[in-house]
Order: sequence, then structure tokens, then C-alpha cells
Amino acid sequence: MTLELMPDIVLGTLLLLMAWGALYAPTRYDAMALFVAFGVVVALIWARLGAPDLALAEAAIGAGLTGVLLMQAARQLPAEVSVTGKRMPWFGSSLLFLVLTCAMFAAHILTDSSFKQAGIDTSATRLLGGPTVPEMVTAALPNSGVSYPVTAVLLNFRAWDTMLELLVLLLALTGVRQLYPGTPQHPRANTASSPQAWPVLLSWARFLAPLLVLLGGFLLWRGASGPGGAFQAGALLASAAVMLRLTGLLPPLRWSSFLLRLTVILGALLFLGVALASLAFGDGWLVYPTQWAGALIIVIELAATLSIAVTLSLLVIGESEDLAS
Amino acid sequence: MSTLFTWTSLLPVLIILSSLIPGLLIFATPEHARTRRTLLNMTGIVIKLILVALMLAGVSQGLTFRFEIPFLPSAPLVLHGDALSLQFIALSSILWLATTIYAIGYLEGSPLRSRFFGYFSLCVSATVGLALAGNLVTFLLFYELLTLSTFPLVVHRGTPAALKAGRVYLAYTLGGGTLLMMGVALLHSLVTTPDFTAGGYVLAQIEDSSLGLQIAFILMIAGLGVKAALVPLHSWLPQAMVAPAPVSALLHAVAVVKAGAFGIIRVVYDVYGVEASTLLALTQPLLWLAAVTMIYASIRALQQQDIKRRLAFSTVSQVSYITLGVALAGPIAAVGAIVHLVHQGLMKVTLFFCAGNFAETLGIHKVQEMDGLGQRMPWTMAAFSVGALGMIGVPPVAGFISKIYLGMGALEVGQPWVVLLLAGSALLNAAYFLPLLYRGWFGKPPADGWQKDNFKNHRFETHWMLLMPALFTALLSLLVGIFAGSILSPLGWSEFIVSREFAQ
Amino acid sequence: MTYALVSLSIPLLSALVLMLAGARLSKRNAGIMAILTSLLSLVAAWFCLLDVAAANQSILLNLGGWENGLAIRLRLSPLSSLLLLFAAFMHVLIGIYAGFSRQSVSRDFWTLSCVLHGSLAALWLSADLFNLYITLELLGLTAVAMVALAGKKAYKPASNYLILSLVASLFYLLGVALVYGRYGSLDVVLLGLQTQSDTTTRIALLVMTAGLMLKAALWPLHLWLPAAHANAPTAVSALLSGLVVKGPIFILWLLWSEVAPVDLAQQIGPVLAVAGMIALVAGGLSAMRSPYLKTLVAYSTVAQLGYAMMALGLLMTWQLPQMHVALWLFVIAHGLAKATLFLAAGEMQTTLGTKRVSGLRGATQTVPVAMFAFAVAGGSLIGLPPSGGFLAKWVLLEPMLSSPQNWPWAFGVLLGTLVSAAYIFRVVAISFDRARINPPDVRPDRLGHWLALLPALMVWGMALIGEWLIEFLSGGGV
Amino acid sequence: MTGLQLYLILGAAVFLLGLHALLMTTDSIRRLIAVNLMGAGIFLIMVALAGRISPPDPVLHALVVTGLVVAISATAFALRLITAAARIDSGQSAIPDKASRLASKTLSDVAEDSRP
Repeated sequence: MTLELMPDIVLGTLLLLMAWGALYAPTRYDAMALFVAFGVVVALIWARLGAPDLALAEAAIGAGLTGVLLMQAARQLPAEVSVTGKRMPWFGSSLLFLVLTCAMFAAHILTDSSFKQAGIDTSATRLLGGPTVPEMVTAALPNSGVSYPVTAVLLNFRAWDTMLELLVLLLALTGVRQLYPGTPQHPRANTASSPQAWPVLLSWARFLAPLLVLLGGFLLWRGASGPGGAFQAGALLASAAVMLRLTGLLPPLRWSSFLLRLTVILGALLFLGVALASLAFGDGWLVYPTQWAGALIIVIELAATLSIAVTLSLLVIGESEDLAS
Repeated sequence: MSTLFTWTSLLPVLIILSSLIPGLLIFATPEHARTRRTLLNMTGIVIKLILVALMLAGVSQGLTFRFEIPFLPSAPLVLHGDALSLQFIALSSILWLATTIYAIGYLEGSPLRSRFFGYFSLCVSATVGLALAGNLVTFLLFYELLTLSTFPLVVHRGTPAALKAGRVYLAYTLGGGTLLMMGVALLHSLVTTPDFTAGGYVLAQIEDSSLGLQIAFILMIAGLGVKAALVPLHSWLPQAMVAPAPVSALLHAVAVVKAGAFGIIRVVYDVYGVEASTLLALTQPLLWLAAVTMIYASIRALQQQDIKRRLAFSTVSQVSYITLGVALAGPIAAVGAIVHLVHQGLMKVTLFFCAGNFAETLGIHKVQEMDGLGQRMPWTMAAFSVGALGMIGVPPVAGFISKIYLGMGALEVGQPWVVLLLAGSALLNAAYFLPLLYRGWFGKPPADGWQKDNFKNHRFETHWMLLMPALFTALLSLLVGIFAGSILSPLGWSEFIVSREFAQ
Repeated sequence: MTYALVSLSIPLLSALVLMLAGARLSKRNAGIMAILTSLLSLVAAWFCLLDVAAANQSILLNLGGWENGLAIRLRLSPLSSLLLLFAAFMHVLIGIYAGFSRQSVSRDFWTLSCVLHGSLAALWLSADLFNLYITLELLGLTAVAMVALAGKKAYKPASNYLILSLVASLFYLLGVALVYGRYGSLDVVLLGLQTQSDTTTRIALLVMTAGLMLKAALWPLHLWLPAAHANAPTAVSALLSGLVVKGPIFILWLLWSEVAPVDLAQQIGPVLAVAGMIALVAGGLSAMRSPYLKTLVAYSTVAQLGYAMMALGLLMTWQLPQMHVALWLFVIAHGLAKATLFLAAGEMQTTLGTKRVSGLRGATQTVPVAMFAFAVAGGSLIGLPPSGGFLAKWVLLEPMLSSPQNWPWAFGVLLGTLVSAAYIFRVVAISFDRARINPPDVRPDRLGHWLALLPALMVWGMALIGEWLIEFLSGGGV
Repeated sequence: MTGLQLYLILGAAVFLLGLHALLMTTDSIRRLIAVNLMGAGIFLIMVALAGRISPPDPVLHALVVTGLVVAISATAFALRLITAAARIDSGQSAIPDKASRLASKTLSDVAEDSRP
């Protein structure tokens, strides 16, 4: 047992170490770096658990975009007042209680027979004696328009979730834009949007970015039949855009441009359009006609990828002059 | 829907609207548009009096006036004009007329009159609604609306003292309203909420849930007792004396205190019924409470040197006569109680008008300052004397009739000690009223003149709008006493009510 | 169901169009468009309500036409149709206020309010635990972005609010993960048939409840609310208190009335009910002490949600259908009343130039309409008849009083009433002070004041349809 | 113990670690990291649960993908908000009053007057 579990235990220990470090590292900068490392470990675990889509997504986000976000924030924030912040004394005892209860609950969950049963074999998850949801997915897959189950779930069976998720992204962007009201009064000459990048970084970016774009396209295309899909592709494209933007190779993305706004909302708009069209002319809300399902999903995915890519890059590196309308 | 639009069903609504709509219009009237405001007030009053007369005629012919809209499950909003409600409505409409005229004179030239008269009309609408309420839930509704519409009147002057009184008033009345609501809700959960029925409707449930019924009764009486100023829930009333005199008149004679007393009558007669209340052993404690209030408040009144405060404690004492009559649970006492609702109103409103006149004309607030008043203001002093003597129970003023009936009622149900109590109370009444009369008629006016003397060169001793209402109500108190034997007098009408109440 | 979907998609579509249009649409036109959107959605919701009233039962829709369990299901119950209507109405009202009164809002307010409207509609209709999670996140992020609209001073409260809101959603998500792990389903109706009271279910429900209580600012997890709601722009505060906190309550209600096994609900019910009682009193006392008007109103939300929590707790304990009615009547009455309170408070603040309660001296003369609206809406919060608050309280009281062992709960309601009366009349009494009047800085904005009065009148007008409402909500309300 | 159980425990541990840190720190960035860790813990639990069958449950994977998008959106927004809040001078009271506004006005007037 131990030998078999060795890699898991190593990964787990690493994970906990990184987590601990990310939370309690003495300086905020270290904490952020460790958080990025934590993301890498999580990506490895996803891969180990047979979730390559997630591994890809986590690598692009956790290690890439979140890292850039955190570094940017660190640059703008004033120094931390104390090492781990002020502690709230009155919280002490209640906190201890809380953590202890949680730990007890956790221990209980894991030893409870019902959960063990559910955790080891899935007989308990049959829906009133019928097939389990994964079995339903397998059965419905041929009619879904794609052959990869995760994509089928995301864009067909639970498409409504995905539609709302795209709205969440848009909303985050709208929220961020609130923080930069109006046009900037003092256009700064040497802003962060065009730093003096090192030559090495520049050449790396020149080399890496097209690769990322290619990879993104590949992932999108592959999403129909294997791991990959709109979100992973969008995240990779966003990473490429961020990299190019940070090295000054990409012109700024201006919210004031109609084309950019269109790209941002394209995914959600198309989705909603399809839903409304299917309600008005088809069999009902989000019911794709079977023969067109594949094509529809590809189109939606394409649009969603573009939207996700642009939205994420704006979220990560949008400066006040980019975001002002 | 057809029942909605017959005149018998619409009349109760119209009676309420006849003061509500003018009230709302008055709010929108600019401050300086004095004529428009007066016109609105007077139109409302005249329409209301006509409608009330119409209903009075209808009820005596045996017509029923009932309006219903759905509100809560098995507790609709019901407006219902029966003999008892008419007693109260007629009283409040007539006194509204007197008080409005008085208030127009009293507030002349002071700011925020549109607001004052707006709330004044709302207050009357709430009172009339309360009188017309056909079941407990409707009663509760208007009871709370009455609280809300009187609060702005109590704090009208906006001085720190007025605000303090207002806060006390709200604390008491909203607390009372909450208790009443709990009581009504509890009763509703036991027997639902049918219309008020002569003889009550809880008798069938008395076996199963006597405890619940008792608690509901206590809650409701406590809630109503606040407005009826039963000891120990009375202390808001003397404090509310800071309000302008017409408001005091309204609180004491027309609306608030009466609403409480009227509610007690309704609960005992038309919800529980005399039989059930007696079976549940509820009337005797109520009787004691009324007795204590009567004596305690009279003693407190003796100690007051401020005229209005003395009158306030006298109200506390006098209103408990109504409760006393109700608690005696006999037909004759019931007549006494119901007729006292009207008599006390007429007499007390007279007293407050006169007190207001003294204050407005000569700046007199204290008992000691009343010396020789009769020489400067004979008419007002005469009206005051009528009211005071009536309160003591001197014939032929109205108060005598109620006391006689209460005493006879007590003997009828075998509680002779109540007669002693009534006699004691009359003595106390005499003790705190006669000195006033003595000072007024026989005292010497202050040598250095009155501290202020308004309206000196008027045609009357004071502004005619202040004097006439007082004379009018004093005359009424005399007339209802003298013509008590007539069927159209309050006494005759009360006997009519009671004959239906104790019929079964 | 079609009407419901139309009512849901109109605001979403409008939000996208507004985003696309950007600066090309003038701020005023954006506002008009958003208001028209809400109005159209309101009309659709009205037809939807009529449909449901005619059918008198819940309608289920499997999205994408997939089978039960695989598809996300939407459910249109009488309650959700009523809530659709309510949300649309509030958006119309507050939209008009934001667009035409003197309080100006930034352009993005309109986008956000459309998204908020859409996400609320999605929430009322959803019957899928994970889908509810996303709507919850949408709701939370919109709310935070709207708080941030108030400008720089609101960034700090907004960021605290956001972190709390994220934590709350995560608690909920953990519960969802555990439920799916245990039962292999996310569908509320299917889960309701399956759940047993074992440890996993228990823990899942507990963490979800904790998360949702934090989101809904139910006592004792309410501490974030006053800062967030009091610092937002006036129109936003009204939306937040009137609508946003009701979303998590809806999910909480769904969980405990449908997903949770009955015996578990009966165990937890009294705890929630007691917490509700404490919330009523504690929130009320805080409101009574608050020196600032908007904070007072925000604390009153905490207190009033105590009623909702009490109704929910007792619903779980007694499993009585009236309690559904009481709960949702409270929610709707409170939403309307709170909209008035915040609008009136905002108007009075602007006119009188002070945020303090003590600055309201003489407000009955200087800002009569707004003050009257405040008092009228306050009457509903106290539960004076015949307001909507009274209706709700009445329905709540009835089963409490029906048997003597339940009477202690009625005492809680009594206490709550008195405390609410105390903090409402604290404001009202000050406003009658004529001795030391605080003069207004600017002339009162008539439209804003009268708009503030409108929902207050509506909440009192609920009396007219009281019996119908109670029947509608109890007929197939679940 | 199996690998799946190990990851379930790990997920719970990371969640609790995050929660603990969240309650213990006041620094916004660290709290945000803590929130992200909590999320990661939940995702770990979900993926571990998905791994109970072979091939892994696609529904849970899809949910995690959705959850990740939501998490990154919220994180980005929160970070921007935190930095924006930090930029603002924290000396300002959250609710300035008429009196204090007047006071500040007077102060600035004084400053105006005292200028040469």
C-alpha cells in the first residue's frame, strides 16, 4: 500500500507545505510566490487524479495568471504593517473552538460508514435505483454533439451553468472597471503597461507567445474529443496576451474600442442568443437540434474562448486607461 | 360583488371617508389657505353628521349596515354599524364639530396648521373606524391607526417637553397595541374571528381552552387598558397634557381614552359575553381594577395644582366608571357604562375647552390663579361649573344619570360595596372640583390684574370660536341629563343597546 | 414557463447590450433602457404569475431536454413566480429613482442592475444545487461591484464584503460537493426523495447553512452587513437590503424544506428559530443605538431577517405549511419597506446634509414626504395592521398561539415588535422636534421623495390582497 | 487507506488551513490567498470524489472547471479592489458628517487665508 501511495504522499506533503507557506510565509512576497507554487502542485495532483483538463486549467491560471495578478498587486500595495497582520485577540478562543469542531467533523466524515461507502463504491449514488449520473452522461454522449464527456457536460448537459459562468467573468470585469472611473486625468509617461523589459524576456516572449496561441487553438479544437476546451484555451491565450502586453509587444487593449467590447461579450451573447432562439424556434430553452449540436457547440466554444481570453487579460493587466470607457 | 355596492354596505365606508378625504386634502393645503382648510373641515363634518344621522335612522328601523373585504383568512375587514357603534360615532362626530371649531380658534396664527388639522381628521377617521369595526381584527387595525394619527398631535408643539410626552405616549400605546394584537391573535387561534355578536361567541370553547381564553382576555384588557388609562397603565395621560388644548380634549373626551373604554365594552359584551366572562372569573378582577383606578386617580387629582393635570387625573378616574359598569356584568350597570361613555365625553370636553380658554385668555394654568375668574369670564366659568358639577354627579347634569344607573346596577348584581365606592368617589370628585368653582366664583381677582389679558376688547369675553364650543357642549351635558327619559337621549339609546345585549 | 424564461433573459440580454454599447449610449438613455428592460421583465413575470395561478402547481423544466438527473432543472412554483414579479418591480422602482431623481449613478450601475435582476431571476427559478452556487456567486459579485459604485470610501467595505461573500459561497460549495459525493445528484427534487440523516448529509447541510447564513447576514454572521449596506449609494442599498440578501434565504429555505430529511430539519429548526429571536432583539438594539441613519436602517435589516429566520426555523421544527407563507410574506413585505427606508434615508441625508440620526430634527417640516414615507414603511417593519409586515406576523403568530407549549415563541415576536417600534420611533420622534430644526442644505427633490413613498404605500396595500396572497403562497407553494 | 481517501483528507486539510488563516489574519492579500486555498481544498475533494469510478466522473470535472473560472474572476476582482482600497488614504472616516465636513472646510479656508 505504502509503495503504491508514495507519489501521492509526496505530492500531499508538498501541497500542505506550500499551503502553509502561502499562508504564513514571513513576507507577503514569499507568500505569493508559494501560492503560485501551490498552484503547480495542485496541477500535478489533478494530472495524477486523471483530470487533465483541470491540470491544464490550473497550470494556466494558478501558476500563470494568478501569479501575474499577485505580483502586480504586490507592486502597488504598501508594505505590510506587521508580519502576519494584526491578530484579533477575541477571535482566539472562538477560533480554536471552530477549528477543533471542523477537525472533528472532518475526522467524522472520513470514518463515517455512509461516506466511506459513498467514497469507495458508488452504489449509493444511484438515483432511486436508476442509472448514476456518469452513466447517464455516457449514454447521452452520442446525442450531445461532442465525444468528450467533460465538454459535453459543460456545453450541453449543463450549458446553463456555463452561460452563467461567462456572466460571472463579465461581471468581474465590470466590477474592476468601477475602480477606474472616468478617463485618467494624468496620463503617466512611463506606466506599468510598458515597462522597460529585459532583452531576454523580450525574446522569450516573442518565442513563447505564438506557442501559447497555437497551443490554445489546439486545445480548443481538441476539446470536442479529448481534454481541453474553451476555458483552457482561453486561459492560455490570455497568458500569451498578458506576456506580450507586459513586454510591451502588444498594443494596449482599450475598453473604449467597440470591437474589444464585442469580443468580451461575444461568448455570453451567443449563448444567450442560442438559448432564446431555441426557445422561440426550437424545442425549448437550450435544446440543441441533434444534427447541429456539434457545430453549435464549436461555434459557442470559439466565441467563449475569445471572450474568456480577452476578459481574463483585461482583468489581469487592464490599466486605468484600458478600462475607462 | 353586489353586496359591495348597496347603500347599506357603503354607508360605513362613507362615514370613514367623510373625514379621511378632507384630512388628506388638508395635508396638501398650503399653510396660508385658511379659508380652504376651514371649508374642508366643515364640509367633512357636515357630511359626516348627515351620514351619521342617516345611519342612526336606519339602525333604529332595524336595518343592518355591513361592509366586508377579505383581509386575513377567516378574519375579513368588517365595518358594521350597530347601535353601540352609533353611540360612539354620534358622540365623536358631534364633539369633532365642537373641537374643530375650537381648534381653529385656538391655533389661529400658529404654524403648521395644515399638518395639525390633517392629523386631526385622520384621528377622527380612525376613531370612527374603530367604532364601526365589525370584528376584533378590524378593531385592532383602527386602534393602531389611532395611535399613529394622534402621536403627531401630541408632539405638535415640538418642544422638548412635548417630545418627551410623545415618546411616553408612544411607548405606552404601542406597547398596549402589541399586547392587544397578541390577545387578538391568541383568541383568533382559539375561536377564529367572527363578527362581534351580542352575547359573545366564545361560550362554546369555554370547556376546551379556558386558560387560553383567560390569557387572551388579560392581554386584550391590558392592551385596551393603556388607552383607557387604567391604573397602572395610566401615566402617559397626565404627561400628554403638554399638547395643545384641543388635542387634550380629543385625547380625553373624543378619541383615545374612549377608544380604550369602548374596546373594553366590545370585548366583554360582544366577544366574550357576560356569561362567559363571569364563568371564566374575569369580571371580578376587572371590577377591582376599575375600583382601584377610580379611587387612586381621584386622590392623585387632589394633589395636582395644574388645572389640566387635575383634569387629566379626573379623566383617569371617570373613564374607569365605564370599566366598572362593564365589569359589574348586569344590564342596568351596562346602561350606566354605555351612557357614561357619552356623558363623560361631553362633560370632559367642556372642562378642557374651558381650561384652554383660561390659559389662552388670561394665561391661567394653576388652580391658585383662578381666583375671581367668574367676574372676567362668566360664561366660560359657567360652562366649567356645569362640567364640574356633572362630574361630581349633581343633578340634573348628565353625570348624575350615569352614577345613578351604575349604583342601581351594582345593587342589582348584589355588589352593594360598589355603591359606597361610588359615593366615596363622588366625594373625592367634589373635593377636587369644588375648590376650583369656589375660587372662580367667590375668589377675588388679583389686585395687579391678570398676567396677560387677550381678547380684552372683544365682543365676548374671549374669542367666539373658543367660547361657543364650550357653551355648546355644556348645554349638551345639561340637556342629555334633563331629557334623559326621552328615547332619543343617550340614555334611551343605551337602554336600546343593552336590551339587545342581554336579550338572549 | 416560457414567460418565466423571457422574464429571466430580458435583463441578461439588456446587460450585454449595455456593456456592448458602452459610451455610445448616453447615461440617461442607458438608464431608460434598463428601466424599460425591467418593465418588460415585469410584464413577463406578471403573465408568468397568471399562468402559475391558473395551473396552481409547480412547473418543472429539464434544460436541454435531457433526462432527470443529467439536466439542470428549472422550477416555476407560485413562490418563484411571485418573487420574479417582486424582483422586477423593485428594479423598475429603484431604476426610476436612480435614473430620474437627483441622486446620480454612474453608467455601470445600469449594467449591474440588469445583471442583478437576471441573476435573481435565475436564482428563483433554479432547482439545481450547483446552478444555485453560480447564481449565488453572480449575486455576490454584483452586489460588491454595486457597493464599489459609491466611490473610494466604499472600496474597503466592498473588499471585505467580497472576501466574506466568497468564503460564504465556498462553504456552500463544500456542502454541494459532499451532497453530490453522497447521493450522486444535484437536483433539489431528486435529492429530496433520497436524503437520509447520516453524518455526511448532516455536515453538508451544516456547512451550506453556515455559508448561506453568512451571505444572508443572519445573526450571528451579520457583522459585515451594516458597513456594506450603509456605505453603498442609496439606490444600491435599497437593492441590497430589499433583494440581494433574500437570494441566500431562498436557497436556505429550499435546502431545509426540500432537500433535508425531516428529522434533521426538526433537530436544527429550534436552533435557527432561537437565533432568529436573538437577531430580532440584538439587531434592534444595535439599530436603536446607531448614531447614523443608514446604519440604523441596515441594522434593522439584520433584525427583520430574524423574523424570516424564525419562520424558517419553526417551519423546520413543526413542518407546517403556513410557515412558508409567513416566511415569504416577511421577505416581500420587508423588501418593499426596506426600499422605502433606504430611499427615504438617502433623500433625507442629501437634503439635510447630515448622516446622523440627530440631524433629522424638524424633518417633518423640512422633508415631510420622505419622513412620512420613512414612518409609514417603519410601521410595516413594526408590524402594525394592516401592513404587509402585519400580515406576515399574523400568519407566523397563528400556529405559535395554537397550543400553549408554543407560546414562548410568541414572546419572541412580541419582543421583536417592541424593539422595532423603539428604533423606528426614535427617528420619527426626533423629526418632530421643532425647537432645534436642522435647516436643509438644498431644496428637497420631489420625485425622489414621492418615489420613496411608493413602496411604503404598496406594503400597506398588501392588506388588500392579503387573503389572496396567503392562499396563493400556500397553494402548491413548495 | 487508499489514494482517494488521502486526497479527500488533503482537501479537507487545505480547506481548514485556509479557514484558519482567514480568521487569523487581517491582511487582505493573505485573506484572499486563504480564500483561494479553501477553494482549492474543495476542488480537491471534488476531483477525488470524481475519481471513485473509472473513467472519472465527468460531471464533477466540469463543475470544477466552472468553479475555477468563478474563482479566478472573483480573485482578480478582489485583488483589484484590495489594491484600490489600499491606494485610498485610510485616514478618511468611512462616514463623514456634516459637522466634520464643515470643520474640514473651515480648516481649508484657514489654510487659504494663511497663504501669503
